[in-house]
Amino acid sequence: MIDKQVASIAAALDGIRDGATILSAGFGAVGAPDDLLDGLLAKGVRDLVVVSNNAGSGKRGLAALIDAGLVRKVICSFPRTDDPRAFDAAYKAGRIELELVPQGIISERMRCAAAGLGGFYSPVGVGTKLADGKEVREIDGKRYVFEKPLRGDVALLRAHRADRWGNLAYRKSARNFNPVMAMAAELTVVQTKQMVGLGDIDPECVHTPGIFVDRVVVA
Amino acid sequence: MIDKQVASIAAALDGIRDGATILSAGFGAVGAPDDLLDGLLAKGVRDLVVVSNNAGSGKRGLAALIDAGLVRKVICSFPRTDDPRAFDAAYKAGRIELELVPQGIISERMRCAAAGLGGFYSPVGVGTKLADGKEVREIDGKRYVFEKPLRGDVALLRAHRADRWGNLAYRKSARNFNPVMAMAAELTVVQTKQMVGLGDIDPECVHTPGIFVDRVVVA
Amino acid sequence: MTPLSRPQMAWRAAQDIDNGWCVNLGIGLPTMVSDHIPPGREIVFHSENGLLGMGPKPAPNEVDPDLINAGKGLTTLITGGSFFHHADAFLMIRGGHLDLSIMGAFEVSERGDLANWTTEDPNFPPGVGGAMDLAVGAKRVRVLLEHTTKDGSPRIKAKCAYPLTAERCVSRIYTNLAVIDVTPQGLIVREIVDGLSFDELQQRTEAPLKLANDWGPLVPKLAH
Amino acid sequence: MTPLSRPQMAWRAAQDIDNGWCVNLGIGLPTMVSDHIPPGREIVFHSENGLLGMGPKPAPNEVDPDLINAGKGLTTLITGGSFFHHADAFLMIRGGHLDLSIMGAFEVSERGDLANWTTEDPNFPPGVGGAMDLAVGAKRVRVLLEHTTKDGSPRIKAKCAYPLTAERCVSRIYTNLAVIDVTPQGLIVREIVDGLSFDELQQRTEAPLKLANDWGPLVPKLAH
Repeated sequence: MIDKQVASIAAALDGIRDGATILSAGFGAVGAPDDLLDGLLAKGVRDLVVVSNNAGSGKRGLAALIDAGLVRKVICSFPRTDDPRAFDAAYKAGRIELELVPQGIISERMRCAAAGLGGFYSPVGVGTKLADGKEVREIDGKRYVFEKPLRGDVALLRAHRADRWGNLAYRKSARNFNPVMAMAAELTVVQTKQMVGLGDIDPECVHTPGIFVDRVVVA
Repeated sequence: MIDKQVASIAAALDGIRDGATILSAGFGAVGAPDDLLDGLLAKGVRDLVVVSNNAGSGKRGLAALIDAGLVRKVICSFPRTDDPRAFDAAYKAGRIELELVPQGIISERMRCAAAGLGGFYSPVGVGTKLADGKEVREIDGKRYVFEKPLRGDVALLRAHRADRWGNLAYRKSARNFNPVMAMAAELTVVQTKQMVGLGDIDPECVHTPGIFVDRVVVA
Repeated sequence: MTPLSRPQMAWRAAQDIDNGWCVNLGIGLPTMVSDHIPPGREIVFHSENGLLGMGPKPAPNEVDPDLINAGKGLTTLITGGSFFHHADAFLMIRGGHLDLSIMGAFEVSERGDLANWTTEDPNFPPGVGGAMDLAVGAKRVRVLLEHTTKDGSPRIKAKCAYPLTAERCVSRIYTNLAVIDVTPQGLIVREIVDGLSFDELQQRTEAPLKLANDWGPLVPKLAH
Repeated sequence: MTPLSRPQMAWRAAQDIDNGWCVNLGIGLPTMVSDHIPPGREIVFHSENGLLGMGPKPAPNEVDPDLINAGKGLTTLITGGSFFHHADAFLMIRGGHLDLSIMGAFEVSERGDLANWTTEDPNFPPGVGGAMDLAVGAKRVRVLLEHTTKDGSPRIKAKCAYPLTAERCVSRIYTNLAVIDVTPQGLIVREIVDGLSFDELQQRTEAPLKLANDWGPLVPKLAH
């Protein structure tokens, strides 16, 4: 019998180590795994590299991890949010590294890792500062930048519903980075409000098949 | 008002020309656009390049196009089926060209085109005959083959349900190549048994958003 | 001479959107464009966090915290809309599936280079968001910007001074003074606000302009 | 000495599948493996046309023409299963998300090279299907094959004579005579059918074999 549900946030985060690369889902606050991020804070793992669209807002979640000095580097497209004080302070103090990646290239690089590919040629950023130091290649008369796969040690997700196989369904725009990050990490951990019976998620509408999911916790 | 439904197979295929590259969906007979393929036969366009997982079975669909001498080349992973006489005869007679591509690389190359990328590095086929003549590159200690995007002039699909925006839902394993091919062609044409009202396909379960679809015909 | 207000600029850009187009509107002023679509045209708005068919802001009783737009404001989905994940949202952008992207800009160059992501202000960390993806990916890129900076310096330049978002991507420029096309023959002025001469427009523009044979007045049919 | 029957070979391979694994079974003999999963283990079968949770053949009243497997035979979906498109099906394969791929083989080499896609028969066009993707992508690749050809030639070779499917990909070999692991130390024999000596097995094998310290008899608990 397969049962990926674990009993606590601590159990869901078991084994995550200092220096881990964390894929943290969500777009702004929507679809973000706040309880799992709070759990990371409580756990106190440090020297983290966090991949996320933004770099935290307010005082919870990713912002709290940054405030506590646990994040070494953020890989994101747009660090600032409506309340960016945690990241701004760390950035100004030189306490955090920023790798800025065009938004679509973050998810495409993660998908590339998920799909077992070695890299791809992207038209995005050609002729700009964000292509500095990257290989540029002309293919069929058009210039592209070489982008490498981006893999996480851990993906932290938030789903609307989950079952014991780890099949997931998201709700509205909370889907965002969740399905891509689910596929791109060694360990994929999900918080969900609702565990449902196997088969309750329509097989035609499973947004993330359980093959990509390791642990589910209700939170 | 947007209305992508057209009245006839002929209208659905309007403008398709000799020499076109046709992405023909389906896995075996399931999810294959037989009525659209019959329409191509009736139209008599020739010198076609057809991308499909198989190379036709029996006497209908792709097999009939091949029998009629309208197909110059097939790009597929596995030409033979339970009744492969059309392709076998053309192949033995030297009347048709075969480009054999590992099955997952067919869909990945189409997705690459759909995503606006210039190519990708694949681990599949390294050290085999199917990598002959292809660029091989070592990335982080592993060898990869360079694969280029595969784009169609036309994609021919079969959906279970469609609406006037071209939103599509497929049924069970008939989904297969349909969503990928929908994204990878200049002109995407769909046959469906059932037109439904806008909104009747759950927004959480649209398998192919209408942005990828140009024409829908009931057949 | 009365320059267009910001809503009037958005109104003007909206007039050029054809029925059936899939359109992405950038954060800020471009968002207003959706308020001015001419009646009878059905437009599908795309949001890079994973929506097609984005509707207007929700009424108080429609608010759903799981339904936001790329600017992280609350939004709605119209009938026919759909949800998808982020990599698919950007496949749509990068793969040329959007008919139009409308963005704001700091500067545009004569050949259509766009600078709209950073002013390199050392007080803030830079952010790029989806601007570079949209600039290279959409079938058409049109920009909305004030014709000059607050101190009167031109923002349509021979060469952008700010870091580029993408090269040769902009095809049409809407300012508070004019509508200008970027063409292989250079910048062609299509419309100028009443009371401003071509020469006066050129004085406010660093890049050389040409006046279209069929140019006309830029008259917003919307109160200032 | 009685070599294993084909169902017995499938039975043997099934014993090594752990609870919870996602497994792809190749066309032909490997398909039979799913009939012999030990009780109490929940296994998720993957099919490259876009299914997870593939079940047994349908009963006559369950037949659905839209539900087929990679061999194009009718199949079923068990509770918890899901459908997805072809590029996602192969992302699962190539990206290392499958715990196990079991395929048939014409030949396997000492270092785990696999040849199973073409014998270069000039009478038929070649076909590769998903074999190359599975061979490089799954976490584990195990093969099922008769130990020798019909005329007694070895199929476990120093070097494959047929065109390769992938290099160094096979980790375990199930034949009708033995179970053999491919390791950095070479081919290690884990089990041999009763009545066949190690030397006799080596005579039927081109590549050099080593006998594991803890080797045992290969005893199928399934009627011949």
